[in-house]
Amino acid sequence: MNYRALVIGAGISGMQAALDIADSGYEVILVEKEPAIGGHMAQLSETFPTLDCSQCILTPRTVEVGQHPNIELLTLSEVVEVERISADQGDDGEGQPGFHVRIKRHPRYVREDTCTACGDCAEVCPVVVPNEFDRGLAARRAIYIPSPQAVPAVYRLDPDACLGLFPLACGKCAEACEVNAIDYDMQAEIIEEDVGAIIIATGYELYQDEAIVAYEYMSHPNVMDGLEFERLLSATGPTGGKIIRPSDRKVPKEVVFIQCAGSRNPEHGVPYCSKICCMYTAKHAILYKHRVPDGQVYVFYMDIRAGGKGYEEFVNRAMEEDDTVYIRGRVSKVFPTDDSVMVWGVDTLTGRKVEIAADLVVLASAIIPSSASRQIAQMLGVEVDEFGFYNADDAEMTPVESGVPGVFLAGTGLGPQDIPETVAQASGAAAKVLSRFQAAQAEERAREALDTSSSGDETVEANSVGAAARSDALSVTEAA
Amino acid sequence: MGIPYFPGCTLSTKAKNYDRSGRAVAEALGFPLEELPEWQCCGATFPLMLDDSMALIAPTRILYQAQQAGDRVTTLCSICFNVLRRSQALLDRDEEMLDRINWFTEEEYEGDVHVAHFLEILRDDVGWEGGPESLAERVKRPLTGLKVAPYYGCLLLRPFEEIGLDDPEDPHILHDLVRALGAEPVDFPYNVECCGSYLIVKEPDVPKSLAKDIVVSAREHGADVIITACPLCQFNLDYPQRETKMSRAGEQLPVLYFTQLMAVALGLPEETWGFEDHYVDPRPFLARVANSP
Amino acid sequence: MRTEISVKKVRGRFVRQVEEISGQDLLACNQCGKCSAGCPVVAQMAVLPSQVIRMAQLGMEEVLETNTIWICASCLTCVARCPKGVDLPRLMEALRQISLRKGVAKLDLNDLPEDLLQELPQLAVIGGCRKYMK
Amino acid sequence: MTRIGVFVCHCGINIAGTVDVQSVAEEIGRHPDVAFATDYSFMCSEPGQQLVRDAISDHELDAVVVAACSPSMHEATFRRAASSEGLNPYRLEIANIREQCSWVHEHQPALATEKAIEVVQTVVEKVKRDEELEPFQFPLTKRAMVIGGGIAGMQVAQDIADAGFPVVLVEREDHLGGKMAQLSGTYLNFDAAPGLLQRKVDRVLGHPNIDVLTASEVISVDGYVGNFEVRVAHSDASQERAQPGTSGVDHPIGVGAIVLATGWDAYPLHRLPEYGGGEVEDVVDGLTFERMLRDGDLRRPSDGRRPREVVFVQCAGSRDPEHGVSYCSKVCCMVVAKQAMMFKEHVPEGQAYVFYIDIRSAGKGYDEYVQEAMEEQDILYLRGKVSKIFSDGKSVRVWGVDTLSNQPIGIAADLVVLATAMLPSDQALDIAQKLRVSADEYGFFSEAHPKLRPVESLTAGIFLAGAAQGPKDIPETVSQASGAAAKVLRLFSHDVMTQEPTVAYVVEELCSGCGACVAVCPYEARALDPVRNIATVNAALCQNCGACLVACPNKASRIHNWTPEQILAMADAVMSGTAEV
Repeated sequence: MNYRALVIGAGISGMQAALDIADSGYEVILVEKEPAIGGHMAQLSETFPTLDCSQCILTPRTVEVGQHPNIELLTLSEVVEVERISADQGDDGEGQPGFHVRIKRHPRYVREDTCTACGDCAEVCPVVVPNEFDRGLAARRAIYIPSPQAVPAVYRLDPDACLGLFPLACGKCAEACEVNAIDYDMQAEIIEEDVGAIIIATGYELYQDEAIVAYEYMSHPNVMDGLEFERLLSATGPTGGKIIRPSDRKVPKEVVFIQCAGSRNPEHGVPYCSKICCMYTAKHAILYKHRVPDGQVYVFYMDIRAGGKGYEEFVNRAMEEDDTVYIRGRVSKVFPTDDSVMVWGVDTLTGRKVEIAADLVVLASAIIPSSASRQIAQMLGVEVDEFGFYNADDAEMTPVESGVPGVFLAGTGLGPQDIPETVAQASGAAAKVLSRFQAAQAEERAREALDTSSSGDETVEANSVGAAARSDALSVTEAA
Repeated sequence: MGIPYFPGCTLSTKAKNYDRSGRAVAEALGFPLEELPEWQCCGATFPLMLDDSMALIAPTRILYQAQQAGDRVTTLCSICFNVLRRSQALLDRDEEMLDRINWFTEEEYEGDVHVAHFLEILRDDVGWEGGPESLAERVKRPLTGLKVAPYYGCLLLRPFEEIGLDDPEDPHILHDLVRALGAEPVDFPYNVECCGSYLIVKEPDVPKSLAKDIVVSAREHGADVIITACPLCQFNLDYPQRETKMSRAGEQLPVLYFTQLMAVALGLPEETWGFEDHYVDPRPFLARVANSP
Repeated sequence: MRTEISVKKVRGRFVRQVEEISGQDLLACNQCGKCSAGCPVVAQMAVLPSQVIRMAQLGMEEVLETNTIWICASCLTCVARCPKGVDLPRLMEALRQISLRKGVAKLDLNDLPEDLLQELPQLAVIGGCRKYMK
Repeated sequence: MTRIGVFVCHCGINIAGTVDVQSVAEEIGRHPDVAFATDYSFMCSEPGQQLVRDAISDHELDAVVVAACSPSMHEATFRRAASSEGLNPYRLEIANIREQCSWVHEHQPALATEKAIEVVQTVVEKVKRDEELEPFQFPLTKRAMVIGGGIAGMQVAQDIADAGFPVVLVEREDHLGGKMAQLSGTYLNFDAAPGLLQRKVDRVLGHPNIDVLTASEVISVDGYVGNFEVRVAHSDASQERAQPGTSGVDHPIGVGAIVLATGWDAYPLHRLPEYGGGEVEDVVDGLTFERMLRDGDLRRPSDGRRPREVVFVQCAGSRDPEHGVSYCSKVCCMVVAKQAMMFKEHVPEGQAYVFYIDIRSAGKGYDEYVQEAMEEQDILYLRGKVSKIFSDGKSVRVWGVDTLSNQPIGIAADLVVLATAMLPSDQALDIAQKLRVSADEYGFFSEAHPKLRPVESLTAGIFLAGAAQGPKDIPETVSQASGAAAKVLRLFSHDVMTQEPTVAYVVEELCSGCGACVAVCPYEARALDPVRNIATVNAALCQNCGACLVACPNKASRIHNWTPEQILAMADAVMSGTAEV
């Protein structure tokens, strides 16, 4: 067996799984389709329920991943083909098969080992397009780095936005680059690797369809989704953390949050609950009030789902300390007014229809699986549900096993879940890989050592060394 | 040794039988009630608004009057007890308020009179059973066979944080008393449900329907008699039985003050019982007990 | 009819008045309804006790028109069981006070049947006057 | 003569936007011990690191200061780079001029520059006096102990054992399976769950690498990560152990890692007096109802009648900071939906009612599951908390409310099931004390970081799994338990433990053996050598806190590379100001 693992997706769950495996001494190939790692967590302002700055707790991880000697990081890359390879010689009937994978690495047009991220290229680039990292709330150039803390800290040339590569139409960036890192002739390459296990951690996207189009999402600038609001809140975001509404850059004073925007809506959206919105909406309410103390927050909800350590207390804090008015009921209609938007909803507790003239509306849009999930699932023989979330073999008893030997699952690709659950689960998937590798290695060693000594000796030796080293501590114990 | 006593308005007028039986019982148990030389109405409701301290003046003045007499004061009426105990708790935690009231009244209430309900003195000073001086030992005429439904109502128990007399959901102080008197306490689910209180003056139908639920429940659980510690509960439970269909013989339940039951059990003279002031005459029910040796 | 909600209502004068007189944080209530479930006089109320808080949370002054605030007998069953420690009787009192201070009187002793008035314990009359009259 | 190199990072505009990095480099370059000073846009980038490496050889540097971000970010990065050029890594120090300077003095660039210079000067004084050190290494026992044999503990044990490492699984009861063994079924596997659990139990019992100690409890724990000593007592001596060879109470068991999977206990019924808890026979808790379902023939306790009207009350004790616990117990909404459906399976003509505040069915397929309970099984959900439950002799009266129709509700039920709160196991606090792990106010073990380190305790080598850390359902528990196993496997992938050498040590000639350091050490890293009568330091336990330095009357306690001389020199550098360099 090949004792290397492939991790698909370098969001928080893919990174966690990769680090757990790599720290245990095995090589990991970490494939990420975006130009930088960190996933959605890198976009968040602060995290519930402790309000830790997301970037601050994430960057050490991204740096660690970027520098780990056992992690080969392939950004702008996707797995295009996976071939099951038969078991090595000496395998038992069940087999410990490995995989032969082909990874397509898209050209960055900037050499990763040369670029110093000085930014001279972007300064001279004449093309301005919306910045995906800021969810379109700010602009970037055709050559850009997604965020200042991006890992790898390397610029990327966006071939779709660039004035023209073939034939070269502009070339200003290459002229500006002192270290000659820009290579317009860079081609996509296919990297072939053999691995012994695969973890799929492809994450989520936000729903952008019918159910929220009805709430004027996409048509009104002052209606945005949760990730956009995260960028507004973020100190490294387009406004430096200042809350202003897009239409006229005024500070919004009446802010309506609509939960279950697309979720729990089998007719027009998705039937499932997206699980994390209740908590991040409470967080948004709190953070908004910290920035706009004289503002008022309203939250339309169906059920407040605050199951988790300190979560209930966190929602209570949003209500009691930050005066968030929770309104139990759905919003029926959002429509533009002269000033901003009107929200028509209901308060099922008084039985009254309510209307709020909102300055800003934030939708807690449904979590949907990454668009690549079906294709990846098909490639690996993993089942997906009707929405494209991967199915575990048995969601209860084997929640991180895919049913395909050697293929494991982690994170929101399995279904909506929050960061701690994702991180624990990613470690869980890593455990399966480690068990698989270590068991196979032990077996190999046992076979090799068959002639001379028994495999048990090693353990005995380790233990006796341990016992000797404990004598200090032991004497303290006896005295106590 | 005597104990300073605040009777309150109702016990001086409409509920004289409560006052009389209470004094007789206390005397017999060796702690005669010493009525405060000067007192006025407590206000009958503990003020629940925070922006008006006028309503605290009356209870504070009573506490001041009690302070002249000793370090504690007792009441029989649950409502007076509630008002005084809560006022005391408030003044205890809010020194500023205490100063302000003292400034209004030009009296120096120092803020540490203990307000004890009569039941508390029975429980803590006399004791129910066991000791030679305990209540059970003083009983001359055990109420054997009598099934008594203790009705606690609201203000004797709530709010627990300030009253702290007994478990607000599952109280037992009156149960213990009944047991000490040789009778059998009847547990019934309505024993902490409200009687309707002062709604009697505005929506008389409300207490009437509540009384029905309470009395019927007690009867269904086999009670011969209901006891209470509150003159308003007593009235609200007793008065409607006069006119409703509950008044049919056999369906009525007399509503007594616990002190009346004690007076019987302790073998005190009949004039201390005060049974004549009831709408449902308790005498037939108690006849067999009272007449037993 | 839609009920208009805005910061002028939910953090408006009425809400602040209610919070100040009652000493309660209205938004601490998460509308579990336990108060309504246990209220002994709920049968006579046009809106539930929990709805009274709800209306107050939303700054709906028409809560003063409900009979609920006058039916409440301050028996304290609700606050004894409230999971969030919201003192609903104090809130009811605040609403009554706001009404009474506007000159609304809910009780005229002359309306009472003479026979009842003769029989009533003093504290019922005093309590009634305190709750229903300025 | 020391030859120090100083490298000042711009960190893009993060530092350079506020601090004049060139003048910091220039100023510090005048220090007599600084042989080379420069600035660069991103020191942590590969070219930046190369700059450091080149300078070490070109300028024969014997110490390096990198003025950049917090050492928690990149100290390891630069120390790696330095050692690749043969410099002892402990002769490289980070001066934090970002978090502690440029970020907090954004609006005072001139003062920030001045401060940055002083910060770098102090670190130059420190690094000048740094010793060359080597990390400590000590042996590692590659055996794990898992405390708690419920689904969490079994999963951890299995994952570690599958990787080939021995595991000792300690369970207080005389059987494995924990609370899951008491369930009639689960919401995902319904009545197949008990069979699946049994398979897992069999697998654990039959695993050659797992040593199961049932009816056993942990008596004491000593030692530290890699080398714990655990004493376990058998509460029932007749219990046969699955495997001979592991020591019991007489001989401590040596393990390198411990996983706490002590699970949960149900909130006691008697703490719910208004619900007739403990008083009314036909008011039962969820686990009792599970047992009734498992018995097959559903009968109510009081008179053995088949219950037709069953009321489920959620949040019994949960979400009640006034009387119960403030947190949400997370699993009850789904458990109740399952129980109501199972009830309907047993009693098809029956009716189930569920009182709730919020339906918290967040999880894959969960919301759909509750919808099914409502739509297919006609289970009536009523939004409101129940206020009072009592027996009227015949039935159990439930007083509730429906806040949506605004009606007070009364139900004469045959049986009431309370979804009582999940509390941590009653042994949790005791275990927390013995293992010196922290727990929250309720007794749930605290994780090292709520977001990113959810399965690690704050004590090295001790990990957390399952409901012992906080309420969670079986799927979450199982994946989290595997997560805890990964941490153990990661630890066991090394052959020795290494520890930073910057720990306390004793200058033996100065030590009088007074024991002051032993008394103050919070980590039990200090002891007295009874023969030589001097204090000793267990380097593996020392956390470098400095308490012993303060306590020692003879200045015999010191910490490597944090000596009083260094600290005073740093203080002098600050006090002397910028101009005097």
